Amino acid sequence: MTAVASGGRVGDGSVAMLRQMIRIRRFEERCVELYSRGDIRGFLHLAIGEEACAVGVTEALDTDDAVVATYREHGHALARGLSMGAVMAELEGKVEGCSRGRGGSMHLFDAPTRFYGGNAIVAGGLPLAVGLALADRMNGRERVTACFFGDGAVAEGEFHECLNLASLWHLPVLFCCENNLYAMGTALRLTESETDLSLKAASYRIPSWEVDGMDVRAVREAAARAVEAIRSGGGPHFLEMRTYRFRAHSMYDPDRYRQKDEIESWKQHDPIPTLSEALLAEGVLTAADLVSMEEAVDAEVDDAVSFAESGTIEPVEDLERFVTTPAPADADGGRRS
Amino acid sequence: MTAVASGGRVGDGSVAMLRQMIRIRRFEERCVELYSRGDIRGFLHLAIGEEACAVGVTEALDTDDAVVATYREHGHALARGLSMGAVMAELEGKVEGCSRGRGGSMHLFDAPTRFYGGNAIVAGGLPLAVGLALADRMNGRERVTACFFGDGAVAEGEFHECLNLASLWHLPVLFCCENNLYAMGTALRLTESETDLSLKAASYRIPSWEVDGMDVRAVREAAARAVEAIRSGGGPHFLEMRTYRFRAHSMYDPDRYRQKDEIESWKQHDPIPTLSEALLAEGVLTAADLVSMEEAVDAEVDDAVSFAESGTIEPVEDLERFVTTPAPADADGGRRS
Amino acid sequence: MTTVTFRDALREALREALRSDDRVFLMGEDVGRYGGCYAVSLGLLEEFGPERIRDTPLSESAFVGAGIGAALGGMRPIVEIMTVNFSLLALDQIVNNAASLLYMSGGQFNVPLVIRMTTGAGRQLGAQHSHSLEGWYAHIPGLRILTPATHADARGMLRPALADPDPVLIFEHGSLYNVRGELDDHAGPVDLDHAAVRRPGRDVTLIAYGGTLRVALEAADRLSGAGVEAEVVDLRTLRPLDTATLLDSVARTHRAVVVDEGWRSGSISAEISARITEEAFYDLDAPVGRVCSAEVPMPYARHLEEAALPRAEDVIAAVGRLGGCGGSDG
Amino acid sequence: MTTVTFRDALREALREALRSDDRVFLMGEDVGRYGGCYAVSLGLLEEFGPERIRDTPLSESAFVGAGIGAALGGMRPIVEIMTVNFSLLALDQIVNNAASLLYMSGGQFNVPLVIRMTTGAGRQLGAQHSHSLEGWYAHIPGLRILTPATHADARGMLRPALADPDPVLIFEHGSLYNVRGELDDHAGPVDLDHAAVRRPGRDVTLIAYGGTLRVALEAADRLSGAGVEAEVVDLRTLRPLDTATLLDSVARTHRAVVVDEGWRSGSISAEISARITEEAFYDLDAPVGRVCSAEVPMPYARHLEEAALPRAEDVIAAVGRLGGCGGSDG
Ligand SMILES: Cc1ncc(C[n+]2csc(CCOP(=O)(O)OP(=O)(O)O)c2C)c(N)n1
Ligand SMILES: Cc1ncc(C[n+]2csc(CCOP(=O)(O)OP(=O)(O)O)c2C)c(N)n1
Ligand SMILES: [Mg+2]
Ligand SMILES: [Mg+2]
Repeated sequence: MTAVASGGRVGDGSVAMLRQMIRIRRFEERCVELYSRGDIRGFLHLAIGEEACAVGVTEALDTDDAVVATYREHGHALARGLSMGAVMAELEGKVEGCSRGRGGSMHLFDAPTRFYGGNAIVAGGLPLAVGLALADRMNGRERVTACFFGDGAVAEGEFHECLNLASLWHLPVLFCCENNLYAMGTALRLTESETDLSLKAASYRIPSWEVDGMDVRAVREAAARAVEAIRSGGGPHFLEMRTYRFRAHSMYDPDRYRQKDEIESWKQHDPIPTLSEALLAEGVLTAADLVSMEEAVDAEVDDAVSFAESGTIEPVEDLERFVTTPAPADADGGRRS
Repeated sequence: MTAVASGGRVGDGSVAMLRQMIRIRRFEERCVELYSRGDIRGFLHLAIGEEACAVGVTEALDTDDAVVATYREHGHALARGLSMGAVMAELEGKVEGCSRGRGGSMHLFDAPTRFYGGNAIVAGGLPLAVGLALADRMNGRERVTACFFGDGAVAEGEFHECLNLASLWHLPVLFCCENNLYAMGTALRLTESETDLSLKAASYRIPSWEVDGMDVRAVREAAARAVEAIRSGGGPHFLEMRTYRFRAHSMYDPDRYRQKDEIESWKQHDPIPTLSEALLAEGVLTAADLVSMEEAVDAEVDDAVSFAESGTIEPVEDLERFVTTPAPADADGGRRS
Repeated sequence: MTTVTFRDALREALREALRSDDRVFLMGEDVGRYGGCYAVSLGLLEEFGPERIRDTPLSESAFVGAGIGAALGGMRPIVEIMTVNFSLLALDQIVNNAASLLYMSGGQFNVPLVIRMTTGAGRQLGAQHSHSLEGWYAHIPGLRILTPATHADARGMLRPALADPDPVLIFEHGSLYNVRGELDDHAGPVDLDHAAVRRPGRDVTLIAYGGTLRVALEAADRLSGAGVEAEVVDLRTLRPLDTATLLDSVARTHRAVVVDEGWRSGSISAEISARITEEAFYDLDAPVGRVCSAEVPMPYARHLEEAALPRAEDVIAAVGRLGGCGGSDG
Repeated sequence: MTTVTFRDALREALREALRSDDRVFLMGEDVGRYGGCYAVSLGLLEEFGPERIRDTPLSESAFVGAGIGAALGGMRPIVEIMTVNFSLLALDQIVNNAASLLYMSGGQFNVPLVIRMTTGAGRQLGAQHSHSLEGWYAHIPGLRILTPATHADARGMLRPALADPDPVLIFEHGSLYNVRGELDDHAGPVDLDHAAVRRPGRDVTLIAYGGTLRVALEAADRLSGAGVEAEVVDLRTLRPLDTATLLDSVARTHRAVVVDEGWRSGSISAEISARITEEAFYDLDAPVGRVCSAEVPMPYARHLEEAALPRAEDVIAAVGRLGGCGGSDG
């Protein structure tokens, strides 16, 4: 199992996906601690329970594809290949953070992996994804842009405008809806007159597939099929992933609107034990492999925290840096405003 | 035929509808003259060719229903019962205008007939209609709000948000889409990935009917059925009226984007001769009736123009009146700003 | 007198409005089952039911516009936009319908709508969740813009806002919700037309509102220790501006500093500076000072956010720059 | 020198940009088959084809946001929003994405996007079609705001705007399109960083931009007849503001009047007044004057609209109110 411990893939890649999900889970669990200590501030949205969506889709992408995500995007960022240290440093507001400490949890960015954020306006990322895909299409590049959003985003006007535009122009976008049944405290049936989201996609002539968002292999398979179809000129595709967040909407949310037993019953489908048990049963993984994988992840998380904690903070003099790009002649100053 | 000349209805009301359509047509034809004389200014959007939509739907409404329209709304206003003089005076910017000269062609308003405008932002009227219907529903009133908009509005985010909200809350809105195949110079097939608009309505669980928008009787029948369904608690309905504007988008539009023969072929379905010929054939109307009807309409248009021309203009001192409502204690002044 | 939070005062005002007028209802994202994003409407669903405490889908333009339509239809809607940041999605409805319908219709159609929203920064929420756009909204004719800064205003502004036949926007600063303060047991409606002198003084006028009133008061306290007596004026209403109260104060102090969380360029502080200068040029001993937010999308990192926001020490420094104030500085 | 319309100058700039850089494309409602709502892009579809002259559905938020995304993806999009009035529907994308991405990403993601739109009143288009919001947009950090008023600027601003790595908004005043003027046959890119003195003078500085430059120049001509020599400064760029040029002029004239089509309260004229007063208080012989639009949703009736907009006589009156200018007034 050295291959796994060193991050390589075994067999169909399920072990790597398991590892990714555990990385994300442990990372977010640590975030909770750091939040209560006050080392992380602002809004913190955890995707605990939803890891299979981020991991399954991301596994189906190539390195030069693009990702656009939401404010609940730690998992997408980590799955996409951002270093855990850079993400943790961001959450701690350090220069070493993936957004230099200016973004925080809701605004993770990374140019090398084409990770375009991190968007705290519900549905606000969809137009960016359409535009990224348009640029690819106009350049004849066979890249795909995966755009994540929640069930709540479906009600926004931008959802409608963007699905239409992407389909009208036949753009290489994979719309990835993480349907966790709630938008903050409002259940999907209270926000959508038609809760079958595939009918919406169809009304734009976008092929759509529903998939069990708690089953990472199913997600990856569906995403891979969709990505292949998109890459071979099939236009945008829509993936509805049925998932659930085990925790509250954010650290501020007392979660008054969900029944305990609903949460408990979804926990029975936790994507991590679901997959690890399957892999154990399939003989792909041993209990010892699992332990060493978890230990390696714990070590990675520890390292990320140390990295973040030993990071530096931006000098206050640089507060106005990056509002605009200084003119070449004036490269060390900002512009007048 | 005295009944007709005096505005009463004969038989199934088709004669009254014919008269309404002729009124609208002649009114707008006169507008063209007045526009070239400079008596009307700003944007002027004519609905010549589309009269059956406004008339058919409005005939299906009760007096205490509400109407929300677009910037191409002379016909809706006249059909709804605004006096032709008040509309013409508005187009000439007079105090006697239905919006006191502050609105112009795109902003006709009339409280007594519950005519809520006149909206120059494409799709901007839809949320108002949803809200008017919400007020009715919350008050247990059995009124309907008819909301007109064009095919172009379907692409806007507000369309999506409003159809969802109306359906989710089961509100008494009749969505009336005047599909004239173009939004300014852009054909529907260039703006919608799915040009079958009924599929869109269905994706919100809104029943939708397509109707020949050049046949006023068909429009009225469909609208009446929909209004009845709405009034008996059936929630919002969607009416797609297939129609065509015979003239350019506005007085500024050189109409470069349509083929002459397309326009000509639609003119074969002109709703006015279509209906008058049918009524003549059915024996409901004689050629003499038609002549006297047209003469009466011409006289009404002449009167409207005289009324407008003899109207007064608002004193400039009142420029700031109606920005806000003066406080009772301060009833003759405006507020500080 | 009872000690309550700012949030409690706002909630009590909502409860009173809902109790006393059947036409009033509250609508917005998560106002019901969730209890309100900032818990302002907590418990109201239980008391008034889902028809009157109405959770909406995420569709700001539609539900704000529906509020306008419901107002046209005879209701007195209170629409909550979760935060000012999302109000940009509803701006067309606010500007082109709510603010314009009365005028465009030649006086026929009033829009008696109240829109509430949370505003402001200070909680490390980053660029997209930290806007302070109340001053920007104050540019729009046809709107009344309220910015409660005290518990009495939190409690007392809603009733007159609902009585206003025209649209009123209420901006609640997010950093105030948890602040405790005294509230008269019989606290009632307040006057919306006048700015309030929250602290009398003779040497300089500090002009603040909403979230910056605390900053100005803190600065005034500290200045007082240095012998400078600052008068603190709370604007309360950003549109229409009560210029008279400002001029009255400046006529006595001859100096003014505006404390504004908006970005400096094109802020309400610019308008206030221009107005005072226009009307009281010869009263002024120095140009009106401005303490605003740095002109940056709000950064997440705590020290950067703090540096970006107006602080008491910035106000004290601005007063110092005016020169000539009494006390140890001048 | 050739005589061309303002529209021709804008079109020539578009054509040059499309010819010289494959990454440039134009997208917006009716830019192609219709020929552009104001015929600015007429003929470009025929020359460059529908991929690069891209008609969009009516969905301002999506296509403006798509422009941002395409810029992130390496293109140099020019997005036309038909008029500023509809830009409210895209404001969230402009503020929360275009203006913020570079900062939020810690400098990683530039948005080299140009957005053009028609602005202004004067054609009896009523309240929803007559906004002048360029000054309002100038409040947003991260944006560059351009307001061409001359043919040379109409021709020459696009190239440097496209070269800017950050988002640039160009506001074209609707009343200028048909105006004819001389244009150098070799007219090239212009400097975006400086305001321009369009007419030298010594008695008062008139500050204008875009649609109001003509008004200021007309007033200056008439004032000159009365012996008052007004210097006219064209701001050209509303953000970042070139304060230095203004201060330089005011240091000589000691008086200034801003001519601004925006609503007075919270307008760019307030910012200019505040800045000049802050920096040149002791140079000023009178408070900075402001001539703005009346604070009303724009009325349709011609005489009311005229009364609502800044006119040369209003400027002359404002100059008169400053007092002390040379000439027959003072
Ligand atoms: C335009 C907008 N409106 C409201 C909010 C506040 N808000 C943040 S997340 C959220 C719920 C979104 O739900 P969903 O899209 O289902 O995503 P999830 O949080 O479930 O992952 C809301 C209402 C926002 N950020 N943006
Ligand atoms: C939000 C918005 N965008 C653009 C415009 C400019 N515009 C006015 S009418 C129109 C076309 C609308 O087409 P459609 O909805 O089909 O109505 P029609 O004119 O055909 O009756 C456009 C683009 C506008 N008024 N509002
Ligand atoms: Mg959700
Ligand atoms: Mg149409």
